[in-house]
Amino acid sequence: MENLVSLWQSTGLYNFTGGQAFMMLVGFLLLFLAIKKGFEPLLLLPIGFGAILSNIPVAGIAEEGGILYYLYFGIKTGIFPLLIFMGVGAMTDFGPMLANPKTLLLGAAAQFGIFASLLGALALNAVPGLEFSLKDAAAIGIIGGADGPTAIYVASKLAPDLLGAIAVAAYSYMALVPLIQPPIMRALTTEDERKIEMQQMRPVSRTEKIVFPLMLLLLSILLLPSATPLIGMFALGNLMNACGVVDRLSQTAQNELINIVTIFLGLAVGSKLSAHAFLQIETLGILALGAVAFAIGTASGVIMAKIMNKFSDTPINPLIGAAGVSAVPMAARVANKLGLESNPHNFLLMHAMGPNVAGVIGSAVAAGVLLSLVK
Amino acid sequence: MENLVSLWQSTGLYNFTGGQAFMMLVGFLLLFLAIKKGFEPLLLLPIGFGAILSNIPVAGIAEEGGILYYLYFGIKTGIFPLLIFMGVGAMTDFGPMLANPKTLLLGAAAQFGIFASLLGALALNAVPGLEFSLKDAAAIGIIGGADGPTAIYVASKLAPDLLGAIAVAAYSYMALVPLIQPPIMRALTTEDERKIEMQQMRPVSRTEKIVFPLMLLLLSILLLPSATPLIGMFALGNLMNACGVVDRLSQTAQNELINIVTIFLGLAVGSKLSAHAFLQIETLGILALGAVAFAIGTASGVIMAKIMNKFSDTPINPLIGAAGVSAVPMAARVANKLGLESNPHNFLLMHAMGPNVAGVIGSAVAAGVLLSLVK
Amino acid sequence: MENLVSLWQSTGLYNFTGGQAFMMLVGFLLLFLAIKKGFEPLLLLPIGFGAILSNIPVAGIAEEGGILYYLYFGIKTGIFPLLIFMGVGAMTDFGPMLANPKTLLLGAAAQFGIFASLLGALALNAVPGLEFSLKDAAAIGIIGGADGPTAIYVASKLAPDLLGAIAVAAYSYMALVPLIQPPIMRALTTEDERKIEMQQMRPVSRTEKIVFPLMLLLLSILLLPSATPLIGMFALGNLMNACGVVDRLSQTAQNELINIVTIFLGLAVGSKLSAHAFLQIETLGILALGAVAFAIGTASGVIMAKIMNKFSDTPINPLIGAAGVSAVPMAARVANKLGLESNPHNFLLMHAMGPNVAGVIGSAVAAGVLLSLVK
Amino acid sequence: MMSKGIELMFAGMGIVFLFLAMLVVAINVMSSLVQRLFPDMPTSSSLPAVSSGIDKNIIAAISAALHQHRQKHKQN
Amino acid sequence: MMSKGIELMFAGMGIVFLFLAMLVVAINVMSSLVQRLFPDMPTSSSLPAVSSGIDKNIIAAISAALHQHRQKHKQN
Amino acid sequence: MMSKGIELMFAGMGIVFLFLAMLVVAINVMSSLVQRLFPDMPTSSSLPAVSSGIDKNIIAAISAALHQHRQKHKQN
Ligand code: NA
Ligand code: NA
Ligand code: NA
Repeated sequence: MENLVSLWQSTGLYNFTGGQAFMMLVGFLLLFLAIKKGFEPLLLLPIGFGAILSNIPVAGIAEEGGILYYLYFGIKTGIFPLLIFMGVGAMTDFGPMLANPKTLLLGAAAQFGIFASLLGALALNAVPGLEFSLKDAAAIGIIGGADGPTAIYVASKLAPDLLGAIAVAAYSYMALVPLIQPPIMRALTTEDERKIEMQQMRPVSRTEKIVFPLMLLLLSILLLPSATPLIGMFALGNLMNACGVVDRLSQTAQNELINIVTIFLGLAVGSKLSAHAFLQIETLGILALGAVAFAIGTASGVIMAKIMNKFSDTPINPLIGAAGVSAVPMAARVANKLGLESNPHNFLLMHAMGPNVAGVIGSAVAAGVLLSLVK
Repeated sequence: MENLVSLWQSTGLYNFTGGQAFMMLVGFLLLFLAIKKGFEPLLLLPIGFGAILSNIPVAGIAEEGGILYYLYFGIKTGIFPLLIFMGVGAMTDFGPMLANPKTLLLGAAAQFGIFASLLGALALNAVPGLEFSLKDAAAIGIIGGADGPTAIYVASKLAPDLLGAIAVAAYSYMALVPLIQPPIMRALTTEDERKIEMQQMRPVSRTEKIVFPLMLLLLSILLLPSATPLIGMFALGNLMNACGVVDRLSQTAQNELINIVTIFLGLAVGSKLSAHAFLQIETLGILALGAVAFAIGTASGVIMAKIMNKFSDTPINPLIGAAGVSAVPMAARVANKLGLESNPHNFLLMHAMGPNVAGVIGSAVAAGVLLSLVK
Repeated sequence: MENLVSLWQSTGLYNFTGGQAFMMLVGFLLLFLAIKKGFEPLLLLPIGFGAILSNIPVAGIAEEGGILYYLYFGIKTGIFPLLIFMGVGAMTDFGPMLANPKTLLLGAAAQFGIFASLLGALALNAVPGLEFSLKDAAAIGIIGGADGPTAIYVASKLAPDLLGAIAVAAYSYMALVPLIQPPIMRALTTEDERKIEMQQMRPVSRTEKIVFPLMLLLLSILLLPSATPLIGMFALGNLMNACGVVDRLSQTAQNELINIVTIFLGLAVGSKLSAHAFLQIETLGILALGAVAFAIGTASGVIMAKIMNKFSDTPINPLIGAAGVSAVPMAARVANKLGLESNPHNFLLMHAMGPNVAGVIGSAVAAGVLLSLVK
Repeated sequence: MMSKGIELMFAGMGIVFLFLAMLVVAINVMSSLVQRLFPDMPTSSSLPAVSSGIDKNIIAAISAALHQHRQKHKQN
Repeated sequence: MMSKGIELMFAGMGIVFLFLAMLVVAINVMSSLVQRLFPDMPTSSSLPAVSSGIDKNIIAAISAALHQHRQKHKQN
Repeated sequence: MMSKGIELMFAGMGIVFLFLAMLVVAINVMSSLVQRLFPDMPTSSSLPAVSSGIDKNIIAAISAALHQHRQKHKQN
């Protein structure tokens, strides 16, 4: 009898708090978005599952002694996002960008979304009940970088309490790129601009691809050391792939290693989706600002491409500017799709890959600025 | 000369204790069973090797500074058994169980072995020299769950000193399922019962397979949060596999990740096979009780199946009840083999897979009960 | 404005020290050797990259909070070199050695390089400014073992400050084996000796290959427990491969696991290439002694083979003695190449693989001696 | 302690049966709901084929090889 | 704090543009240097084919199979 | 310290030789025992082929493809 009472008092039903139940619903919603809607399932499925596990009453899976507690060390130390960034580096082909380096400027322009939403977060402090510190604002702004590991790395350093919301916003909006970007791109370009065909790219030699990651790292060392953890691991992965002499390491970095770390990282991010941290008015602000960041980043990229098209010898289709936000490769695919709609012979995919991978560099640089100036 | 003396005094020959030598023999015996007899080699080979390494005099491989000492953290924190359970989840197909859900009750009945041997352990306290606490008894009982990671997880929480013996017993008896079960199954069934053919199963849709792990997790959250670490990681693996959108994660979970963790887990379990902990009369008790647990679990499953056959519309071959102990997939194969002996056209394998995977859930639930009530 | 000043003061340009710049050049040199010259790229590429990352001013990637700081724990605890040794064990075929066990003595003789350079290091203390302790000397000597993980394991225990230089020397000289060895081998042998053809080897049964790693471990346990961490993990890998019943573990050990650990180990070794530790006159001594060690090891192996050829019933080509240094499989290939030069029908590769893998055992034994006697 | 063990046994087996029985009910409800609401194609084999990617490569390679082969045959 | 944010925005976008613009210059210099000094074959596809090892196996297997096949045909 | 080093050299080389010589003896004893007691088939190649699983797939696929191919030829 005593046993039965003690059992009943140990059930989830007895111990549930409203907040836990709500966060579990959020977890199930993320699973639904991942599985049924195909929203970045590789990350949102483990994040959603982690959210459910960490909000189970009594079990304490995200508290000391629980598996999610230990996995979180991988984020706290920065190891997980950096290893993922290394794997992404190994998967990235800088060929299109090297063939047309001026597209790097599109990847720069699109980072305006980061700083605009940083300002937006500070402006939201005017709303009673919202209180974002400069660190919080910077961590929120990085959502506009449209790069998951960068966002998680920066948020874990500047605002660990907001990590869950920021990661969820970052990956959700990356999945929503095909919905968010097209209307903005259409609004800012004319039919004629969207029809612009671009010249075929020159082939890029293997030597250039080997030298580039080292050059990128060197520039970052000289100018912005605070960005070197991110850019360094990215360059390492890219070099391992490009050099061709350590294929077994490169393959492992972009397959088994990144898969293992993705599972762990997702679960650990999910463990930060606690009612206490997530069920705040701040979260609504973060979600709103994230959407703003993506929209402004897209717009800045397109406008920059229009300006460059004016001054460039070779034609530049403004649509590829939108790919500058990163969100590789969805943003490039969106640019390609809109290009094909206006001109069925216009394949922009490769041209958009240049600004697309430039956007990854751009947001890592922006992350370095934030990590170095926001204290 | 001094050097030579110091060298001689640092040899294993000089420093061996009888206990270490004996435990090393146990380690070699496990290797023999694994390699020559095919006893669960994936686990018993690393466990046996770990037993040898940890009993080497002077070297201190299982003491602070040694590799086995560090690997043991993966068990202490529960990370290793839970990751293995996730991989097992990804390898598990709940199709046969979902097609015939009442076979879940067979997986429930077979857990009686757990509680019977728990009682047996307490009864053995009457033997002078044996002293099992309630925690010890619970950890011993879980051997009857016939599930390696569950046994290791529970033992590491309730009775870490007995972990080595319990893990060895669990895996050894799982390997012995083809010897232990048939006589019991034959004794409890008539030839006619063994001849019973079962109806072909309905196909199960992908949606059902996706919803099931979430439902299982939800039920466990509501009723038995203490089982959610195990059931949660199992459900995560199963969902990753069933949903079809994160195949690369699912493949890694059931291949490279589970392989890496298996090596580490085996070695770490072996490090608990020290003379001090293993060469106790308790170990004999554990080995005896483990056999009892398997036998009783098998019998309960068969009897439950006979009862269900009486009351069911569709015929149920009592042999598949024995598969309820889990020990996937050997127990199901044993049921299939005995069925074929009596009726060469009777393929029970798929029908036995239902109770077989139900047994995994059953023992995880029983583990949750023990972890929540035994303090 | 303040921001700009603070930014300028946070650039690498502002903060660089000469030592860091120099060490970064060393890192780039290692990358060049790895990629363009094919010097052991699997290790030297991550080591070189780690050297660059750890010498970035301000970023602190190798200090507490940085990723390289955490990765270094894998070396400090011995886990990384031991896991690599396990993978190497799984890749090693002892067949040729078992078919002709007396070649083991060649693997013994070649370890003379280790002790000769140990003496050399002590002798160098006569040079003003150089001060090697006995531990330092032992760690330097182990370069002569021509085995990466063994060198890293011993150096991490005896002289962690010299770890970077020792690892770089070990891997560099292993890559230089095709340049270092041939002149020595030619000088010590006559054309007639190099022409000696060896008898075809008997086939080796699977049982022998299964028993051998256990026998090796047992001997090491009895005589030299201090070598058992190395020899144990090596034997584990070898047994997993030879036994044939845990293929999935063996494959993971020699592919994904060793790849992951190689990336981490390389980066962590690189993190010890700090200006402070590397820019010492000691480093020049280490590089010089490493070359001496390789040369003496090669010579001892060849001379031993000449002696054995005198007293053996079956002919022994002295060239295979050089393979006794280990550096698997380059040293065996060098022997094969020189054999073919003198006698185009003389395929020594398989005959040289015996002493080659014996050299791995020999240096692990020597490592055990050093770890047990040098305190 | 023995009495505590017996109590544990009853509580334990009770919960195990209760849990799995509720799961039976839940599965039956879920299956009928799913079959009514999402009558998607049932999959008889459950595990997604591991080597599907490889198989595609193989098939492509074979097709190409056979094509070449046939071309050569024609030339003869 | 707002003014600090605006300052941050200007500094940040400035550095991002400066950095990527310098990278543009660096790439142009590097590419022209590389093309002059190491005029190696350009690779149009950049990622080394993942399954090249497997493909070789496949090709070898197919060649062998086709060879056998042809031999048999000859015999007929 | 030099004398300690020399002592270490003798002890070290002694043990290395002793160890490996004992291993030679042990191997010889072991091999003759194994050959007498377990005269199983010797394996000339030692490493279990890594890609055996794949090869089987390939071979199966090729066989199937060739079979189809032959069927078609017959129809012509
Ligand atoms: Na970006
Ligand atoms: Na069970
Ligand atoms: Na060696």
